[in-house]
Amino acid sequence: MSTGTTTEAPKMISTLQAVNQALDEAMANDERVIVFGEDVADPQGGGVFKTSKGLSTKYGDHRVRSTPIAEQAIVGAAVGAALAGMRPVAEIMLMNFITVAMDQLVNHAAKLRFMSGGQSSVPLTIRTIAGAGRGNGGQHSDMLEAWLAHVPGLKVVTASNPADAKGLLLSCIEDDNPCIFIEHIMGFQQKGVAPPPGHRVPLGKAAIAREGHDITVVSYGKAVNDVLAVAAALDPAISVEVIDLRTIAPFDEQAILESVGKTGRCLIVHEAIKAFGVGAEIAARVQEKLWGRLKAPVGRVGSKYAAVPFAPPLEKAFLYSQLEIQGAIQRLMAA
Amino acid sequence: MSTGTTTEAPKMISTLQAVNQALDEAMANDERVIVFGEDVADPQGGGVFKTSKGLSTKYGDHRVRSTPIAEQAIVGAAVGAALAGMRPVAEIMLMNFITVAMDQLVNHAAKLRFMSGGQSSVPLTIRTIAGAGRGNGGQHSDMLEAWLAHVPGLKVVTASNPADAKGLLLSCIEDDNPCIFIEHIMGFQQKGVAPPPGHRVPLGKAAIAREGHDITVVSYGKAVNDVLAVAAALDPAISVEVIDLRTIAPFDEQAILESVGKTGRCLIVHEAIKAFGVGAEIAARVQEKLWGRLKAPVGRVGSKYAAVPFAPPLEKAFLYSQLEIQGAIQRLMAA
Amino acid sequence: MAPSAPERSRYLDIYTRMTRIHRSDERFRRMLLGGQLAIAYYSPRGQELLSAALMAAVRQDDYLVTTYRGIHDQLAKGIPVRDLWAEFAGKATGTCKGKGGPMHITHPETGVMVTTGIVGSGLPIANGLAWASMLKGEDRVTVCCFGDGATNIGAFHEALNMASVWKLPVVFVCQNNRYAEKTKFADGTACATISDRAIGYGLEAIRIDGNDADAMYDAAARAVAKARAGDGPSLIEAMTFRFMGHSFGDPGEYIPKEEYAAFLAIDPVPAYRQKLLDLQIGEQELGAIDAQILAELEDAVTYALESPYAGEDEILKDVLDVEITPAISGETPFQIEEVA
Amino acid sequence: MAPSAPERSRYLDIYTRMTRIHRSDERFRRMLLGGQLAIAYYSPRGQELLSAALMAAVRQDDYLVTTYRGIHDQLAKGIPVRDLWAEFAGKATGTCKGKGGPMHITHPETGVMVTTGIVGSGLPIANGLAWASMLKGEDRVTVCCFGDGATNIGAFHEALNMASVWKLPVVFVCQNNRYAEKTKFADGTACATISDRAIGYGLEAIRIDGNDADAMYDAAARAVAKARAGDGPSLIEAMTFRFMGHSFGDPGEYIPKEEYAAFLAIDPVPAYRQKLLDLQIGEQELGAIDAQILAELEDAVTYALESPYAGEDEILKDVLDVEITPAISGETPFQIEEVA
Ligand SMILES: Cc1ncc(C[n+]2csc(CCOP(=O)(O)OP(=O)(O)O)c2C)c(N)n1
Ligand SMILES: Cc1ncc(C[n+]2csc(CCOP(=O)(O)OP(=O)(O)O)c2C)c(N)n1
Ligand SMILES: [Mg+2]
Ligand SMILES: [Mg+2]
Repeated sequence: MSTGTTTEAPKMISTLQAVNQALDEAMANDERVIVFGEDVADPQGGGVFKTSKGLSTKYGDHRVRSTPIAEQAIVGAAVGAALAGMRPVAEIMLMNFITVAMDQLVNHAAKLRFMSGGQSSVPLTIRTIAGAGRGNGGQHSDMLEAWLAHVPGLKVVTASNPADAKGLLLSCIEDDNPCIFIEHIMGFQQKGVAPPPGHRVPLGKAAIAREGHDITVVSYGKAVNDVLAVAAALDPAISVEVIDLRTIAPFDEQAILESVGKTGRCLIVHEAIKAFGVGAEIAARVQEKLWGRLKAPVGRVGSKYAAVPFAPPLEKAFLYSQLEIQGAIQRLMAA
Repeated sequence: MSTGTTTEAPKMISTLQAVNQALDEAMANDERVIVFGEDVADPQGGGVFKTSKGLSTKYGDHRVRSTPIAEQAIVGAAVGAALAGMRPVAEIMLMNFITVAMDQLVNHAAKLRFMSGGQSSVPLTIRTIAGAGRGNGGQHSDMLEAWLAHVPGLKVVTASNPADAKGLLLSCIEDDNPCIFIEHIMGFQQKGVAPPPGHRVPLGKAAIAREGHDITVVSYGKAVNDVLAVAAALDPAISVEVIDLRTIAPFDEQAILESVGKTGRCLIVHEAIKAFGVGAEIAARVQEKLWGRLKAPVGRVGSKYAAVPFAPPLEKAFLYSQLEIQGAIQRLMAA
Repeated sequence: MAPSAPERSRYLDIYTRMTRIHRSDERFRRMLLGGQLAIAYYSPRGQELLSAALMAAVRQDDYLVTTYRGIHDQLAKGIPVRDLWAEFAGKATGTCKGKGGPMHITHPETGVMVTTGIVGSGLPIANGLAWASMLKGEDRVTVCCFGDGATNIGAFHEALNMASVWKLPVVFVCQNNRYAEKTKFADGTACATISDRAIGYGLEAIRIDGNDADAMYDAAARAVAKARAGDGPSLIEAMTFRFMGHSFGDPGEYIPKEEYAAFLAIDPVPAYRQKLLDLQIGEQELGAIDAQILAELEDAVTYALESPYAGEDEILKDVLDVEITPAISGETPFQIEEVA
Repeated sequence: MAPSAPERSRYLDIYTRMTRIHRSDERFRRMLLGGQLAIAYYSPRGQELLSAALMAAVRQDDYLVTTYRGIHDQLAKGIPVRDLWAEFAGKATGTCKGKGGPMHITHPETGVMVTTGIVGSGLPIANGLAWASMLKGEDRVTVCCFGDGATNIGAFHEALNMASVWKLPVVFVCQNNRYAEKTKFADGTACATISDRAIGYGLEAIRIDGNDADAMYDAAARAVAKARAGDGPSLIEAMTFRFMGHSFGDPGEYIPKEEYAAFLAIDPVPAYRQKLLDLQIGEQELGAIDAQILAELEDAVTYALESPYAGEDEILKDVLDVEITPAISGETPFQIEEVA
C-alpha cells in the first residue's frame, strides 16, 4: 500500500495475463460462463498458449474442459450451450482451424437469432489466435477477420494492448451476440498498464489511440502498435491521429468519419492481405460519406497477396511493415 | 442448313444447358477431366439441378461419380486428384455448404502451389450454386464470393449469361489454378444465344456489357442483368456503361479504371450483402487510383445486412432491387 | 389381448401424434399441388409413426434438434399446428415470424431448439444443449434426429465422439430411410448398418424397425431414461422409408419398384390404425381423434393463409440484439426517384 | 537363426532409414537447443522405426501424405537429407525454396505430395491422389499417415468412408503415439482402439506394435499389396510412443513417469540395432552405415546453413501460375522516403 505522496509505478500485465484474468473474472462473476477447447484444462497445460491456466483447477473440470480435436464439435457445442442459456467461451487454437468450423459459426451461430424470429439468443464467444511473425508458415498464420465481418450477426473484436484485451474479452463474454475475439500470436508478451478491477471496454466503440490533425490512420490489433510507432517517428513533421477500431465488425463508423472529417486524410492498416480485406470496407465508406471533404484518396496498407511463407526473410517481406505505413502516410500527405 | 440469303434465328440455350455442355465438352476434350459431387451421376438424376445430366452415361461412372454427403472429402479428393495431374470438377451443391470445406479450399487448394515452392499445381474447379430468390431461407441462399476473393491463389468466376457460363466454365477447367465457378440458382433457366463450338471466355478479363458515357456500373453474375435492365430504362436520360466482371478475383482492374476514367462515376452492384463485400474492394481501388478524376463518390448496392429470410416479401426486401440500382445511379449523377 | 390402461393411453397418444403429422403432410402436399403454397417441402410420409412413438417417450421440456425433413418431429414434439403452418406459409404469426421458414423451425416452448438445413450440423449443437442441461443440474435430455446420409459427414463423427467422451445426455436418432436425396444407402455409406459405427464411439447403439411403434417407443424410452440418469448418450438407428421422394416434386425414379411396393404394403400409418382396432380400440374412438385433428388442421390452414406477412422492417431486426442502423450495415439511405 | 539374404537386405534397409531419421532428429534438436535454428519442431523420436519399416514396404513412386510430425516419414520415403534440411532451415535450396517450411514439405520426386499442418486434412487429399492413380490405370498406392488425435476430426471420417465406398488404393496409417498434443488418448477418443472405427467404414483394419519392424513391415506390405491389386483401402493402427513431447520445448509433464520409463525401456532405435546384432549382422556393417549417415548429415547441415535464402521476389511467385502484379493484388507501389 502506498504510504502517501510517492507515486507508485503502475502495475503492468501482459496480454496473456489480461486474457487469463478476463476469463477468470468472467467465470467468477457468472457461473453460466464455461471455457473449453483443445488442451485448455490444467492437466493439459491450461492451453497451448497458457491463456486458461489455472481455471480448471479453480472452477472445476465441469466448467473448463479440454476437448477432442474437433472444431465443428467445439463450435457446435458453443452454439448449443449458448442457446440453452450458458455463456460459452470456446478456443479455436489458431484462426486457420476455423476453416473447418465455418458452418457452425456462419450458418448457425450468426443466423439463429434471425431465423428464429428473435426467439433464440447465441451469446457465445470464440477466442482464436492469429497472425504471422513466428515462422509458423502458410497454414498457421492467417488473419481471416474479413470473412467474419462479412457475416451479419457476428461481432468481430480484437485488442491492441493488455487493458483492452481484458476489457473487450469481458464485454464479448457478456454480450448477447456471438462474438469472435482474435488474439495475435505475437502479442501475448506485450506489456501494458493493468486495468482496474471491473474494467470493461464497450463493443462497437473505437478508441482514439493518438490525437493528431493531419491524417487519420485506422487500424486494429497488433498493427495499432506499429502505427503508433510510425506516428511517433513522424512527429512533429506530420501529426497523425490513430484510431484503434477495437471492434472490427460492426465497426464504429462515426468515430472514423469524425476523425477523417477533421484531418481530411485516411489510411487503413492491417496485417491481413489488402485485397478484399477489412480496409476495403472502411475505404469504401469513408470515400462515400466524406465525398468532397477528402484531401487525398483513402489509402490502405496490408500484407502481400500470398500465402504466409516460412523462411524468416520471406515472412518479413510478406508482412506489412512500419516503413510501408510511413511511406503510405507520406504519399497521402503529398497527394 | 440455311439455303442462302435468309437469316436464321440464332440458336438459344439456357444457362443449365451451357453448364452441361461445358462439362460435356471438357470431358470430351481431355480425359483428365472428372466430374463428381452429391447425386451428380445419372442414376441419381444427373445432379439436383441436372447440370451433369447424361455425363455418367456418356463417360462412364469412373469419370462421373456421385459422392457421399461429405464436402470435405469432395474438395479434398479434388485437391488430391489435381495434384496428381487430373482436372477435377467437383460440385458443392449450394454455396452455404462450402462452409464445411473451407479448410480444403483455403489451406490446401489455394496454398499448395506456393507452399511447395511451385512444385505443385492444383488445377481444380469447384462449381457451386448460390443466391436467393427461391425462398430457400437462411442456410441455402448465401453469396460468399468475397471470402474466396480474399484468398490469394484462388480464382473466383461467375457468368451473367449462358454463353459466358459455357466459355468461362471451360476456361476454369483448363486453367492451372484452383477456380471457383459460381452459378446463380435463379439463372439456370435464363436463355441466351448459344456460343459457337470451341468458345472460350478468358479468365481475368471483364466485358463491357453495355457502352455508355455518364456512369460505369460494375457488376457480375445474375445482377448484371438487373443492371442492364435499369440501364435500358434510364436511356437516353443517363448513358450507363455496364461492366460485367466475369472473374471476380483477381478482377480486371484495368477495364474498370479505363471505364470509370472515361465516365467519372462508378457504382458497384452485387447480390451479396454490402458490408465487406466485393464492392468494397472495387470501390477502394477506384477511389484511390482515379483520385481527382471522379465526379461522384463510388457507390455500392448490395443486399441487406441480414440472413436471407424465408417469407417472400421479406426475401424481396432483403435482396437488392432494380429500384435501388436506379436510385443509386441517379444519386451519383446528382452528386 | 386388450392393452392395459397405460398402454392404451400411450397407443392413443401415439395415434394422435401420428395422425396429426399424417394429415398435415397430406394437406401440405395437396396445397403445393394446387399452387396455394409454393415452398421447398421435404415430406415425412412414411416416417410419421416413427416420430410419434419417439416423441411419446420424451418430455415436452426435453430438447429437440432436427432437420429440414422435420415436420413430423416438430408436430410430434408438440408445436401447435397453427404456429407451424403459419411459419411454413411464411407469415408473421408463424413460430419464427416467417423469417426462418420450414427449414429453420425453432419453438423453445416445446423444446424445438434448432432445425437445420445443413446435413449433420445438428449433432454438435445437440451436444451443447445437453452439456448445458448437465451443467445446470437439470435432468433434461436432448434428442437429435438426422438421416442416414448425414452419418457420412464429419460433424456426425465429431459430435458422437465428443458426446461419448463427455457422457452427454443426448439420444441420437438416425431415421434411416435408406436414401440420401437420390443416393441409395450403400452407394454412399461404407458400413452395413449405422449402428456398426457406434463401437467407434464407445456408444450403446440399437437398430430397430422405426415403423414398429412399440420397438421405437421402447428403444427411445430406454435411451432417454439412460441419458436422464446421467449414464450418457445412445444411438438409435430407426429403419424406415420415405414414400414421397426427397423433396416435393421428386418422382423417385431411382427407387426400385419392388422396393417401393414392399414398403407400401407395410405403410405404418394404416397399419398402426389397424393395430389399434385389432387391440379393441374402437373405430369410434379413433374416428373422434381423426375428426378433431381435421378440425384443428382446417383451423390452422385458415389461420396460416389469412395471417399477414411480417413487415419489411423485420429485415433490420433479430440480426443482432439491437436494430440494424445504416452505420452498422454501411447502407446509404437515399431518395429513389421514379423514372418515366 | 541367421536371416535369409532378402531378409538381411531388408533389415539393413530399414536400419539405414531408421538411423537417418534418428540422427537427423537428434541433430535438429541439438541445433534448436544451441540456437542455430529456431523453428517449431515436432520430433518423431520414438517413431523412427515405425516409419522406416513402413516405407520399406512402399515403392518410391507411391504417394505419401503426412503431417507436421512428418520428418521421419519424409526421410524414410527418400527425400534427400540435404534438400529436407535446407527446407527446414528455410533456404532457397530446400525442397520448397523455404516457402513451405517443415510443416509443408512437398517433394514429388520421392512421392511426398502433401505435408499438412491441419489435423486430419491429409486423408481426403490422399483419396484424390489414389483416385487419380486408379483412373490413370497406374498401380501406384497412396500412403497416408496421421496421428491418433486426428481420428476425432470430421475429415478422417469423411475420407475413410469415401475411400471404402470407392475402393481406393490408399493405406491409412494411424501412428498412435497415445497423445494428441497434451491430451491422453482416452481423454479425447471414445473408442478403445482406432481399429474399432474401421467396421464403421467396412474397412479392413489391423492394430500392431508399430515399433516392431517385422509387424509393421508385414502389415504395410499386405495393405500395400491389397491396394495395388485394386482391392481397396486398409487402416493400420501402428502403436508407438513419442519421447520428446508434442513439439520442441514441451517437457511432457502430462505423461506419467512410469509410462515414460516403460517405453524408454523398449526404445525401438537401440532395440532394433541390438536385434540386428543378435541376428549376426555385425557391428562393423552397422557401424559403416552409421558413419555414412553421419557424413551425409554433416554435409546436409553445412549445406542447409550455408545456402542462401530465396529473394523477396518469391512472394510474388507461385501464388498463381503467373507472377502477381499490382493489378492483381491491389498494391499501390510508391516511393518510400526515409524519415530522419
Ligand atoms: C452439408 C450439406 N451438404 C449437402 C446438402 C444437400 N442435401 C440436403 S438433404 C440431403 C440428403 C440427406 O439425406 P439423409 O441424411 O439420409 O436425410 P433424409 O433427407 O433422407 O431425411 C442432401 C445431400 C446439405 N443440405 N448440407
Ligand atoms: C484442425 C486442427 N486443429 C488443431 C490443430 C492443433 N494441433 C496440432 S497437432 C495437434 C495434435 C494432434 O495429435 P495426433 O493426431 O495424435 O498427432 P501427433 O502430434 O501425436 O503425431 C493439434 C491439436 C491443428 N493443427 N489442426
Ligand atoms: Mg435418408
Ligand atoms: Mg498422437
